Amino acid sequence: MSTTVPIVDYLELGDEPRLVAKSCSSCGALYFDRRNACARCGGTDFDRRPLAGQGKVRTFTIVQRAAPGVKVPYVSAVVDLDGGGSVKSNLVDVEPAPEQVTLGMPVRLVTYSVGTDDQGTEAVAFGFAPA
Amino acid sequence: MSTTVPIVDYLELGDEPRLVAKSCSSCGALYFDRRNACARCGGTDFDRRPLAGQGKVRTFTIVQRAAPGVKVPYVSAVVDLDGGGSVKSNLVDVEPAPEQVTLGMPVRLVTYSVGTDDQGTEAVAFGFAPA
Amino acid sequence: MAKSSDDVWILGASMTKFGRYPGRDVVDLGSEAALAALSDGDVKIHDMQVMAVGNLAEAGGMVGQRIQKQIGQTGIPVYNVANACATGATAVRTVYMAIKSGEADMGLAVGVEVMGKAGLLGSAGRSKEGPNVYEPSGRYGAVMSPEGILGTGVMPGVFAQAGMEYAYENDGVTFEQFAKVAEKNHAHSVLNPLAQYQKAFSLEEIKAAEMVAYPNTLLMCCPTGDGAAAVVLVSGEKLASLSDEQRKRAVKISASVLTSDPWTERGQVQPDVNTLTRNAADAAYEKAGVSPQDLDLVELHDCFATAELLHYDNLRLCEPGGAGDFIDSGAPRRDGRTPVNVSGGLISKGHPLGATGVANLYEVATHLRGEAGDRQVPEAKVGLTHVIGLGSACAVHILEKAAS
Amino acid sequence: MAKSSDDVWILGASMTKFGRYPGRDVVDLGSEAALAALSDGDVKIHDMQVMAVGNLAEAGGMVGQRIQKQIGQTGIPVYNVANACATGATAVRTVYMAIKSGEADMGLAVGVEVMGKAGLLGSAGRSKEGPNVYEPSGRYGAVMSPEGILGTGVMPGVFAQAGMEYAYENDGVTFEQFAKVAEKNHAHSVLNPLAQYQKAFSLEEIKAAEMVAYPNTLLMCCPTGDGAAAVVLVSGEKLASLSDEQRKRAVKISASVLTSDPWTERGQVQPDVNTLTRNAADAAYEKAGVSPQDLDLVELHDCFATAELLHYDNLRLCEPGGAGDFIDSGAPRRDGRTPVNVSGGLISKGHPLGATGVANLYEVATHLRGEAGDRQVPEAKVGLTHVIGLGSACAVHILEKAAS
Ligand SMILES: [Zn+2]
Ligand SMILES: [Zn+2]
Repeated sequence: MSTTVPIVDYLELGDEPRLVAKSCSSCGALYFDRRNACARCGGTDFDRRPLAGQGKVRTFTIVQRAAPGVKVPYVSAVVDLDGGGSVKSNLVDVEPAPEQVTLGMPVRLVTYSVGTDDQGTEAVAFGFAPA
Repeated sequence: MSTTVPIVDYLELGDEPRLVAKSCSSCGALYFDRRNACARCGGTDFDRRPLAGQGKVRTFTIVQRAAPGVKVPYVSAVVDLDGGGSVKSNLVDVEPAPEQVTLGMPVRLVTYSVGTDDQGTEAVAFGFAPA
Repeated sequence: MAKSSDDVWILGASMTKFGRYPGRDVVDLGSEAALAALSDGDVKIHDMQVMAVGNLAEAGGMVGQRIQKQIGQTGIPVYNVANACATGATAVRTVYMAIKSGEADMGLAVGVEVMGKAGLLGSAGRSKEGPNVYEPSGRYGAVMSPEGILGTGVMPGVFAQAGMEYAYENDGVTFEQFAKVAEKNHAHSVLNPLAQYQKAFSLEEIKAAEMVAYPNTLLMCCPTGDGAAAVVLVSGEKLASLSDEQRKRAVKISASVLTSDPWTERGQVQPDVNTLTRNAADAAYEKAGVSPQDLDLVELHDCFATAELLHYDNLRLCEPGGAGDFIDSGAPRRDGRTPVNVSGGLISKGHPLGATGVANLYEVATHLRGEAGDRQVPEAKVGLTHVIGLGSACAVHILEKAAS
Repeated sequence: MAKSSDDVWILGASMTKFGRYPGRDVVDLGSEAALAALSDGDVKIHDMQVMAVGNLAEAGGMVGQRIQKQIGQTGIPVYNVANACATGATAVRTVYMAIKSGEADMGLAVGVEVMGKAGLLGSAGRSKEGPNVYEPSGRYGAVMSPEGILGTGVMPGVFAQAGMEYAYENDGVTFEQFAKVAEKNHAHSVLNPLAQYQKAFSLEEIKAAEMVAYPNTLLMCCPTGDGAAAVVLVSGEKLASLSDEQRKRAVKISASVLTSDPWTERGQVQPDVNTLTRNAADAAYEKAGVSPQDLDLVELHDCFATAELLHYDNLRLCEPGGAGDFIDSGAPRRDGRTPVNVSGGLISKGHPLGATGVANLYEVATHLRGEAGDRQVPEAKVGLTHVIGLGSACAVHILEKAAS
């Protein structure tokens, strides 16, 4: 029996994996990191807000040269999620070539394993595939 | 046949080891390090100036706790050399105890081996012993 | 143009040639630039009442005082500052504020960096020591470095994405247009003896070079290198007491602005390099009473070709959304309407991080003095410098030739 | 005491308890202090027009902007500064200059450090990787680390030697007199809930503690620790527009001075911690129109007991050469003539490097406001803060209670 852990804590695993942001209770600004206060309005209360699993590619690059240990090439992209929230991740199931990626193209959240540690725990990452 | 190298370049080895300072040609300020200009007057010309091998202890401490790799206890001191120049080094041939070191006590320059590298080169350091 | 006593002026300026200096440290290069700037301004370190030094690699290492210990320990206040790639400009602003506040009438700002062969790719590798056990850590509870898995956060990719975002918002900017920026800057650098590289490349060579992060090829990315630059600043009141020759060569700082990035929707995942640049530029234009059309030359932060293109728009050098047309038109070439990066820019002149924000003041000041030799922009009277560091900090300075 | 519009005031001040905070980073602690200082001044981050942040361990790491991203990204200029143990005070001075220069009327200065269990002994060991071949390197052409061979250059020893030099020049200061300084500060800390340690020790315990570098025993050396402090500064003109309550609690900065060490004969081998402190103090007294006799309390840089003793003399708190007598007389005790380090000082309150120079402003301001609780110095109206960082930088501030 193996256990899984999300690569970052704003990825929620389960039957339908999803991204969950912290939403400022005062102004609605969305964050993914541990917060001390809201960078927009200064508020200190936050609500959990699950985000949509669909969105559009706002920008991308194809990384061909990287630090040792980072596998290239890959497509990095910023995705504007339907209903609010922007997130950065790799595009998957896409050939890493400029003509294969279109600005504005619709994508959907997917998850996949990125490794297993010495205790058998599997790390799960997210990416976006063409919708 | 072994060769020797001084621990720092302002120590000149030979029959009578001595410390050699850089002296500002304009104002006479003394330095031990590689210089870009004079910190006192801004001059950029320097002469070599050998310093005396005798002096007096201006201040000291007895170091009992140090980073790993530094042998304790030892006596660190600043010595005012006769005729000019102040230098910092260990006091040697002195028991590392407060009552054994006197502020103002006369000392003389001595040299000793502090190691041999993989090519057989011996590093020579300097210190000060009671005169 | 009155020499108001409220203004702050550049009295002396210098930069070392950018390049690789094995065996020389941050103190050697910083001292060389500092001494040259003092000599250029015909003043001495003993005339300085404040000093600020920008260096990133040894930001906590008292670089300012170490330089003082080499060129003159006079007891004046020293500020060691850091602001990513805006570090050098931040040092300049610190001296500027000291003069504006009345605490000093003359001061020295130095920017210096020794990078050796360090790359801009970071070291995000997932090599591990000891047993490998996933433990959430940091502000995102990450169990491993997300670089290359959750996209990229290192510079070539970040600025590539910034360029593609501009393309998305403005109905397409082509790979070729981005490449033209690099072609221009490499061509400019041929005339700059202080540039790290002085080699022209054809558009085809640039496009065919190894891809780093699409659309930036290797020839569209700044190199790493070592170097330093320094300026001596003086109050208008003090300047009035100096020699004719000093006053004639003095360059007025008509605006000096530093900004950080305000909150934006996507800023946490894709650094917004635009808003803080627009804010800085708009404030600088207003303060100087100068419009973008008045600029005779601009040195802007082309860490990557994509970045320069964005900043045409951010600095209002082109019509809104028209950065692609702007490069196509030839306007930013040395003989164009608004010459941009006639020094060769970061892409070819080099980018020793802490030095960059001072070196671009040196470049513009040199043109305003009419001392830029082969690369001189004729009749240059007003220029703008811009740097941006991720994190973020942006500095914009507007310089004007002394009325003679 | 007129609220001249030229003056700069402390509107809000805060510090975290100093100690060990595993799991909290520099941004957490800096944010906590910043938010508390804003709240203390009854203002918001959106009211700030400039921000300066002092941190040493991540001096090149955009700590200021990272704190902004947690508490409010408003686009204002951020200065990340470093000046050894005077880092926090340098951040304060930077905001002070921004206000003095007219660029801002309100600003935030934060000092923060996360040291964990890092020691003050450095890592000068001569462990080698690969083959061991002597190669002269660095500015002294050294073939190995000279630490422990050519004397000591790390802090406990440097400040021990500074103390013994004072003893030499002033006909003997005894081990017991140095130890009394630590006895006093540990005793003071018992009343300060924000101190890292709140434990009194007898003179005998202090003298018998493990010797670190004679004459400083372990109980005469500051601990390492984590913490942050912040102040909100405001111009006199802006302050006049704020509420009665804000004005009543505001504390005037009557002098703010930063110095570096001028050239002295022995400075290259034994850092001269005296001249720059004397220069800073003398300039501050002159600027504030205050004499040492006017001081109701002093927070000075007692990184080691030997250092505090020297600074009695450097700050003119005692007769020249009379620092030993001064501690013997009880004058620097909380109930003495010139209470020194009633917070417990670095020795007991703790010394998170970047935070220290801001925390001592918090301490003095708290007494001037009459809000120091059990450790309150009665009727405190004027106070002085002092920090010194090796390398070197010294900051002195003189604070005065608002006329009510
Ligand atoms: Zn909010
Ligand atoms: Zn000289």
